[in-house]
Amino acid sequence: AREPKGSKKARFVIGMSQCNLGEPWRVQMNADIAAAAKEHPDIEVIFKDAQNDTLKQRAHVEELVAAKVDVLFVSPKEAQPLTEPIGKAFDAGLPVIVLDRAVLGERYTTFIGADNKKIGRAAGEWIKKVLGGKGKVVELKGLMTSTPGQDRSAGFREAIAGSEIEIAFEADMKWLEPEARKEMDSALARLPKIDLVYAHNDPGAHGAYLAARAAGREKEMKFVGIDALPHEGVSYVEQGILDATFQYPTGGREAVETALRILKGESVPKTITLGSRRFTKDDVKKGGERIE
Amino acid sequence: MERISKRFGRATVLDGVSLDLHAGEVHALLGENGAGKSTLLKILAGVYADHGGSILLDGKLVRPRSPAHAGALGIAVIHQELSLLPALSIAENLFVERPLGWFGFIDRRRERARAARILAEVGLDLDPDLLVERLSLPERQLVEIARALGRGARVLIMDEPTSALAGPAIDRLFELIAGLRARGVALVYVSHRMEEIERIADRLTVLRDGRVVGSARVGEIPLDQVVTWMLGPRHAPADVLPVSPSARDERLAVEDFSVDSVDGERRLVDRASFVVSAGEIVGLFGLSGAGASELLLGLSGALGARARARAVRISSVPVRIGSPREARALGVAFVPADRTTMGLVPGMTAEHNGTLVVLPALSPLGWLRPARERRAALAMAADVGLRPEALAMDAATLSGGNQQKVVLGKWLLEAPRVLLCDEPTRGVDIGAKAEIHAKIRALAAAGAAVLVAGSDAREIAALADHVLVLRRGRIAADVARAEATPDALLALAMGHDEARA
Amino acid sequence: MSETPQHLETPAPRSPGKPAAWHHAPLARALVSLALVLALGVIFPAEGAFFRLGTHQGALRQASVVGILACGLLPVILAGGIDLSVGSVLGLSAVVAAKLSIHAGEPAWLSVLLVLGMGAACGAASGSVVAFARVQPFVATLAMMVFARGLAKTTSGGTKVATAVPGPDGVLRYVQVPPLFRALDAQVFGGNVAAVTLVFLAIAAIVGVVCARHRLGRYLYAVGGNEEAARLSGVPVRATKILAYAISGVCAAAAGICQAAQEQQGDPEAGVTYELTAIAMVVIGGTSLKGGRGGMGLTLLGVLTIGYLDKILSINAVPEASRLMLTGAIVIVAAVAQKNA
Amino acid sequence: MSETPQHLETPAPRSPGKPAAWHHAPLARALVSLALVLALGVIFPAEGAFFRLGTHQGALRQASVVGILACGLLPVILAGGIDLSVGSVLGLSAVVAAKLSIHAGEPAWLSVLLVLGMGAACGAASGSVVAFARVQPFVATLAMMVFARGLAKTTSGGTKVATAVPGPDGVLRYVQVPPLFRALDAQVFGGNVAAVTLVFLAIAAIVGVVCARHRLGRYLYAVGGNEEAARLSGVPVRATKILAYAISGVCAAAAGICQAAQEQQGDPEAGVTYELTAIAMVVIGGTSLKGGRGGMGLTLLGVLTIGYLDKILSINAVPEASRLMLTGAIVIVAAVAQKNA
Ligand SMILES: Nc1ncnc2c1ncn2[C@@H]1O[C@H](COP(=O)(O)OP(=O)(O)OP(=O)(O)O)[C@@H](O)[C@H]1O
Ligand SMILES: Nc1ncnc2c1ncn2[C@@H]1O[C@H](COP(=O)(O)OP(=O)(O)OP(=O)(O)O)[C@@H](O)[C@H]1O
Ligand SMILES: [Mg+2]
Ligand SMILES: [Mg+2]
Repeated sequence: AREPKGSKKARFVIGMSQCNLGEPWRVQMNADIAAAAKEHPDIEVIFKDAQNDTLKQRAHVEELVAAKVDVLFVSPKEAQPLTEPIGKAFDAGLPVIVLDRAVLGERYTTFIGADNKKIGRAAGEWIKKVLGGKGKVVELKGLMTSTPGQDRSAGFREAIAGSEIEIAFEADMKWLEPEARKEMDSALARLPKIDLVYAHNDPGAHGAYLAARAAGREKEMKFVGIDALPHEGVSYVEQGILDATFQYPTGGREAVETALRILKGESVPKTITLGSRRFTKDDVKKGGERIE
Repeated sequence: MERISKRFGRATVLDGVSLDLHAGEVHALLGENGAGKSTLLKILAGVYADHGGSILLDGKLVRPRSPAHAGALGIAVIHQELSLLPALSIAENLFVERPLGWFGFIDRRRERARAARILAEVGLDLDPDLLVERLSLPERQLVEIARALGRGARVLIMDEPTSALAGPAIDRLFELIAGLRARGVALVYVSHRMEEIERIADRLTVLRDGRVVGSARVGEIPLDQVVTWMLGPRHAPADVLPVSPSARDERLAVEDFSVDSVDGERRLVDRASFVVSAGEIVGLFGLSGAGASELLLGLSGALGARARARAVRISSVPVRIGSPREARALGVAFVPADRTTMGLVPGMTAEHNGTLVVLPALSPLGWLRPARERRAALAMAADVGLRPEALAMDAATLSGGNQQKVVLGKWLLEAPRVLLCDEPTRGVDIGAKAEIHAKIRALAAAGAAVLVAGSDAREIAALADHVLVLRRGRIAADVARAEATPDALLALAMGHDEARA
Repeated sequence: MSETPQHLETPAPRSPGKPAAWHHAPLARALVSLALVLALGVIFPAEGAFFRLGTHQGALRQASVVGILACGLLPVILAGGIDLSVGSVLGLSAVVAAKLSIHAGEPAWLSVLLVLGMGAACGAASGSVVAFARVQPFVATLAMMVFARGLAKTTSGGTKVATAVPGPDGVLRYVQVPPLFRALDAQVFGGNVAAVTLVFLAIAAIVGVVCARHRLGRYLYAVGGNEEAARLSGVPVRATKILAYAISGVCAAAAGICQAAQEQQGDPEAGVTYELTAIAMVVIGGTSLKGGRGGMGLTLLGVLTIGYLDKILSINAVPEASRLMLTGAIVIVAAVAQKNA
Repeated sequence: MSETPQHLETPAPRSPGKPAAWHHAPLARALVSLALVLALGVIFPAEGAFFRLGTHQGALRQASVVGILACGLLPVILAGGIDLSVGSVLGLSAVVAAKLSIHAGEPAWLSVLLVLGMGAACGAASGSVVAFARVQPFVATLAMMVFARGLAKTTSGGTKVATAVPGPDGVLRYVQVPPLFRALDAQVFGGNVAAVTLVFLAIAAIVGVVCARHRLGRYLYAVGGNEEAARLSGVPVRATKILAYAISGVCAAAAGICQAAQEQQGDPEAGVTYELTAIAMVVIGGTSLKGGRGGMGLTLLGVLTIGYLDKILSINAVPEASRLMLTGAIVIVAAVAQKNA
């Protein structure tokens, strides 16, 4: 590989291209990677943040390849535009671990990610159960031009299809808490009775909760979010703000472990699908419950 | 032009004005400030398309809907508030709307050559590549004139073209006008300098409050009558002679004062030394480029470090004036010549413009006192002969002369210790001019030291106790009041070397 | 000073119309925009939601934070400048306010004072670069925008500063929402008005009075109208500019505290792109980005216009794509109608 | 905005003989900023990465798309306006270009022509609102910005327009990347220059020549310098403005095609916030947002300054928060250095 850098005795360098750090979930992914790498003194990680810009991320991938990293991690903003540069790196013999969002084709070493649709479906199933199969639901959606938003919506709708659950109000809150609070305000103005709020991320659910509380109606309904970051969703459940949150794992730790296996010469599966957990008031202390 | 009328909002500015222009004739348009002269001419020039009445050109009904359209009809204008573009060069300004070249691509070489020729015609010896913002006000006025002349118009409108020009430049302009007249161009000429009217106009029309009050051939009517037409029942107060200063203690003393050009290569003012006593009015006279304006600008602190002196003393106390603010704190007032770029804040009312200088005194704790402010503004209006109604108007919509009154008036409210004025009555009508002169004299009599610069040798001669004549940045002569006739001043200013302007 | 000169007694034959105080007409014009938007609400009341009091409370509350930014921007814009950093300073202030009052447990008055001081410092810094180094306001405040965002992320460690405080062992400890945040997030006057709306109105009143009735306000108009003429008239141009930006910074800090109070956390990403909305609020009423013209009345109408437009589209649950297109179209129609009213 | 009238302050040669082409001095000043940033690259070469050819190719390629936007903005800014819609028009154009060439399989020339025409129409629309209805450019183009983004989302159906084409039965069908996109995404001249960089340079050359050597360019400077004086001089002010915005629209459309080609898809979210960067590129060189002063040379230096700053921070893998703070600080230092050079 490459010369160790400075005083650090890092033998291996991992290059990590993150597509943006505006979202806490991605900050967490980087933090997970950093934490896992810290346990291995011979690993150093270089992080790059593409600020939500596909072309920038493409350049970052090329920069990391040019810097001769030993393993490349990419959490792509877009599948298609990054397929080619990732494929090129892979063809040149560099192990590439793709995180969270897949690229097209087969030219990468391993994909590690969770399934948004599955998680959305799990949320829908749970909601169906707690509402007894009927009720009025508000859906606060993530940016609907993004795949996670589309999948979390589609999975949810698949699960509640056929029940008497009605989506009485839906709006795109673009993953942002203030937007969620604003849209929830409108939902509250329109709907005299709301049974549950399903938000595509925890900040969205939290914003909805604050809106309902300001209207004095937070006891009337349940709040469900997705992501379950320790500082956000899980702590909201612990505080009794949210009723449930569904983990969308970052895969940061798994990525580092997989990288180590690759560096040791072991073979790794092409796809590692991460399991998810559900956290509710009852089980949050015990670390939630695994969902299938 | 027949029965032209024009309203701004609810105010009727022109009311059924008719005017005939004949080929080969100079038609003078007269009237006090705000009478509507510029507005009438702007209608002819296509600036305001929304007017009543009709315009006939060679017997055909026309309606200039834009300046470009008016230009195409053969109407060219020298605007009162100059319409040059400061960030463009002289050459670029001369051909701004119709650059020379092929298919819209500009041939700079050709433009430069043509520009040089046009400039020579008006007697301007300047590099056509100079940016207009680098020019002094008189130079800009000449460029504006050159531009209008270069358009080969059939109707040429001149709205106070000489308000900042001195003797030789005016002579040159009048020669050009005579040539145009001989070629059959119809000319409209606006000026507040009556002697100019006598010299070049064939006919005159007087406007008052937006109506024609009289029209006559020049020479067939005494000028007194014209002045009465202009001012109505109010008379021009006689220009009283200055009172001799009682105390002659030194108020402003300047030793070896110099101003560098921006590039530092030349001295625009070269080691000027002089003393102005309390109560004294000292004139500064020089041709364009002689440095009078720069001298005043420099003393006012506006030029910062470009102006330096061995010593400047006010009331015998050595001072350093680094900025206009410091100048104000020392009681030094400066009235710039160029009201649009340096004098007025457009968008603010005339009242607020007028009280800007004295605002700290009017708002002791920072909070404005509208009643006090109103009183101060009324006092200012009275000082300079501005109608009180005008105080509520946006300063940008005042007539040129009224704007000048505001620019001057705002400095007179605080009874400055040193008053520096550059062209204090540029474009002001003869009635108000006399009032302003009286006010300046009163300030001097109250103990101020006054320095007045200007292009009008008559005005300087009439106002000043003695006159410093500048030539190429140096004080060339100090002329006592008795000898300071306009002709003598001009002769001294031109010196032996051929004048630049 | 002197006696009334004779010519004043001349009867003024000019039509006696009232002097055209220019700011009256624009106010009426700006009302056209607001009326247009409200009419939309009446036409599409979203099953009566538009006629419920809560909707209007909500519209006001939501517009309040950005409205505070707009109030701060007004002096800067009047003086011919622009401040792109307000959104970031909001974010930074939210983080610092949360750190101080949630984590450090400082008393409310101290937190507020420190955060406002920091906002003033940010503004004064941009202002000084503009006034002394003569850097274009766009560039200077863009730099501050990026810098303050980075500082917000550094200060917060990249995550939200919330009531879940990580201990040294990594275990979360839950603390109370501080009284400052609770007070600002409350509804007052019998639950009829949000506290942040009151803060907004108070700030609007103060800034409005300063602009219209204080010497500084006059200087803002003078500097924005013609900087050189103002300088030659002895106006302290630099101080005026620096103060304008400092006011903007203080307002952004106040907005940051309100934002943190409403979210009950300090989000380093708070306020992203708010600057555009705030500038739009200021200028849509007719205040000119060229400086020297406009005022608080116009700004308030702008805040209401944009706030209500947002609310009406939201209660009607218009999908995102159509919402954007409608917003663009309505803004244009309102602006054109206002010009030709 | 901070510019004091040059008449009193800025050094510039007056002595006849020496041409007073004012833009020479500013060009030298703008070079100071770029030199400063490049010096940073030399000091922090990221283990030699800065001295590798690829880094510079990359810097140029990355700056190209936003650079094209900057080229289009120049005429608008010279004429005293601003165009906030360029990022959205880029996104809309990317979507339409992808629809046309991937889904509809139109030939390259037709797709390009249609998209450029659409861009021109968007620009001319904003321009007309500015010129005829006299709406402030900020408001008019903000409306267009929101509208075009909504239209992009509507056109694309909310998803990316990619080579995976959903059939009527919902099953994805994979099609080839169209030749247009492949050509624009290629490296030319022996792999040394990206095709998009060439497009950028070509557009810069054309717009630069128009601004400096064509009648329209002179009109732009005249209108931006003093609109009223320009009108009095017979300059066709409205047509000039509309053309300026149309040029901006065409450039945004061209940038959209390049973006789509590089992403091999049309993303309706493409170009969000690009307008800020593009405006910054134009003004950081010294072109004034007040209009009337500046030029293509300055703009190119601005593009390079910001492009390289980005690249240098990126190859050094500076973490997010510090990167933002550094960017802010360096921009200020560069701007101040440039003013005092
Ligand atoms: N845009 C405007 N809006 C409102 N009033 C205006 C506008 N332009 C001019 N006026 C008013 O019209 C009247 C006539 O002005 P005009 O400029 O024609 O006067 P003038 O005769 O040229 O005076 P001067 O000798 O001072 O140049 C003035 O009262 C002036 O204030
Ligand atoms: N900013 C400037 N940079 C360089 N030269 C200048 C500048 N301003 C004026 N000048 C030139 O300096 C010389 C002196 O100008 P100044 O304005 O003092 O002349 P003046 O004696 O007042 O004459 P007038 O005002 O009657 O033209 C002129 O040649 C003028 O063009
Ligand atoms: Mg006039
Ligand atoms: Mg002079």
